[in-house]
Amino acid sequence: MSIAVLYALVGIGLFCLGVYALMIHAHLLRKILALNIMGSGVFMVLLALAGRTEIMPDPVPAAMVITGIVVAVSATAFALALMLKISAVTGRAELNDEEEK
Amino acid sequence: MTLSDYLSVLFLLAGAVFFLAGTVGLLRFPDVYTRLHALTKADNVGLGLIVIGLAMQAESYASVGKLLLIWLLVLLAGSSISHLIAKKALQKGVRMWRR
Amino acid sequence: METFYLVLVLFLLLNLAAGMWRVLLGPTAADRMMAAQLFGTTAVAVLLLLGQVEGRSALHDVAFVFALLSAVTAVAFVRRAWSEQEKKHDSK
Amino acid sequence: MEALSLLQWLIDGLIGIGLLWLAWRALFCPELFKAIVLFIAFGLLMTLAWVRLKAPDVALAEVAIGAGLTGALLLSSWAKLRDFDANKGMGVREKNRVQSEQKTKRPFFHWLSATPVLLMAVGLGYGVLQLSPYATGLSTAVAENLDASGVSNPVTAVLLNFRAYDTLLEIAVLLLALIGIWSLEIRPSVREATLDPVLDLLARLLTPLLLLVSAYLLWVGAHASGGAFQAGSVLGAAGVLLILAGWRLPLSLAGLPLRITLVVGLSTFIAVAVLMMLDRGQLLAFPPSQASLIIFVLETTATLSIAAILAALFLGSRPDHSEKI
Repeated sequence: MSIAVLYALVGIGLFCLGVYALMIHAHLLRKILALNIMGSGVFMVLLALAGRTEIMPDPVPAAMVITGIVVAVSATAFALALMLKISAVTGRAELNDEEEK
Repeated sequence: MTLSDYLSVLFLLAGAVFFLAGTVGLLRFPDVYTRLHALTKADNVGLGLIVIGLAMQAESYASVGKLLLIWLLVLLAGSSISHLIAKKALQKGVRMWRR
Repeated sequence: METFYLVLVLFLLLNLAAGMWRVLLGPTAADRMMAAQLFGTTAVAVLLLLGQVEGRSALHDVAFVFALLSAVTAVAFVRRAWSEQEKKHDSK
Repeated sequence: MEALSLLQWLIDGLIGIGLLWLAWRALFCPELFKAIVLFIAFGLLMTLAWVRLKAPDVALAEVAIGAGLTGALLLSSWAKLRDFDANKGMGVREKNRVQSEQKTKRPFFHWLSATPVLLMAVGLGYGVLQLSPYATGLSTAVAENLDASGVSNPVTAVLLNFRAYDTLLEIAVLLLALIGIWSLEIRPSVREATLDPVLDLLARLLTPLLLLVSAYLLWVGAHASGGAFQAGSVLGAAGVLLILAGWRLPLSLAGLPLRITLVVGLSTFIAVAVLMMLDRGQLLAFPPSQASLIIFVLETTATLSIAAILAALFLGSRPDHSEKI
């Protein structure tokens, strides 16, 4: 096992934690946090696997991750704005996907 | 190892001690104000000593300048933010610890 | 020398882990944020030490930007998140 | 040598465990504010992980965005959400809020979702362990063509030359997110009424420094870690700091001048793409002799646009509406 594999496994762990939290939480801010952590996990797998060389690490995944980080922050900003709007309209920061009791 | 190496190790160790003190203070002190006091020790002195220790090993004056700039920046930001937190805590009526 | 730097890095990381306890304990929001602030400063020190080990000045830039931007988060906390509305929650 | 590699392992292991622990606590601790602070700490630790993975460019982007903007965004959205709740009525709200913050789906559903997630984790882990321990990927291909790209930092070469269309689309995504937010018509926040002299001084001292660092990162990106995104997000952080200190864009600049700044990056990119299409028959294929100049122009305009868009994303409402509430 090398350092790259260690970080790749950590990345997978982060991704799976994120997926689980995304599914079980009702509060939208939690879901946004979960999505961000999922994204970080994916970035980590990409970069860990890019570092499997003796010479310089592969720059293409690094460039993709930088793009990904910026896209993630813009998506987060949009999601937070949507959450605020939903909360302003319905009074609750969660989605109404279960039938009311 | 030369004399400057020994000195640098000494400074770095002293810096680490201040970081440890900051963390212990943050964990053990009884209220926001005293914890703030502990935190700034790590911020200002701890990082300062580590910067001095590393500056002795730096290859060029430019990198010494950059190290010092980082320290000054942390000093400036750290002290302003400590002030803001303490002022807000007083405004909000967070109680001070009395023996 | 390199071993010494790495030992220091490890020590600072363990320090960080201990400091995280304060985030969990609270009790006021400021305590949690202060722990994050200590986290930031320690990370700056770790970055500088790692930069020395690997001999790359790029890490000095990372540390510099780090110091600049952790200030922005802290300001956001003081100005926005820690407002008057939580008074009774905090003063106990 | 033995001790050295053991130390490296301990450091990497500690970072890995720390990341997993912070993510777990951030996602499952009962209080939302605590979760956000833990998430900010997670972002900071992530930076150390990128440094350990020898990706200082990514570390810079993560620092600029993860430490500065995401944290500020999350904290300010959390505060707005809490104020909505507070305005609805006192009494029950504190209890309600705490309940809603930790509400999850029914317990039966936890097991239902945990099983496939665990299976997925095992499958992915197995897949990673099966990969060959050495792979050069595209690093040799990039290194061979680096001379033709106009810059000497391989990551910048990939971002603005070899795969420039990624960057083009990325700026489009940023703009799209801003248009989305503006179209939601959220009530602007008017909470920075009180001025604080210390904060004012801090903002006055840090803003020029942030401008300087942004310009430096833009310049250094050609041959070392740095580049348009990092520069743009540092500049955007300057905007966020000014917004937090109570400064607002003068109304005379909030109309057309702001909008021009927002789109200048994307429009320059598209203009260059069209020109290259007419000239060389290929989208964004730069002639090696001029590549350096073209990349400089693209990066500078992109930096301005990224900064303006990020600051506007943080503000959340249209700046020219903020005066009439």
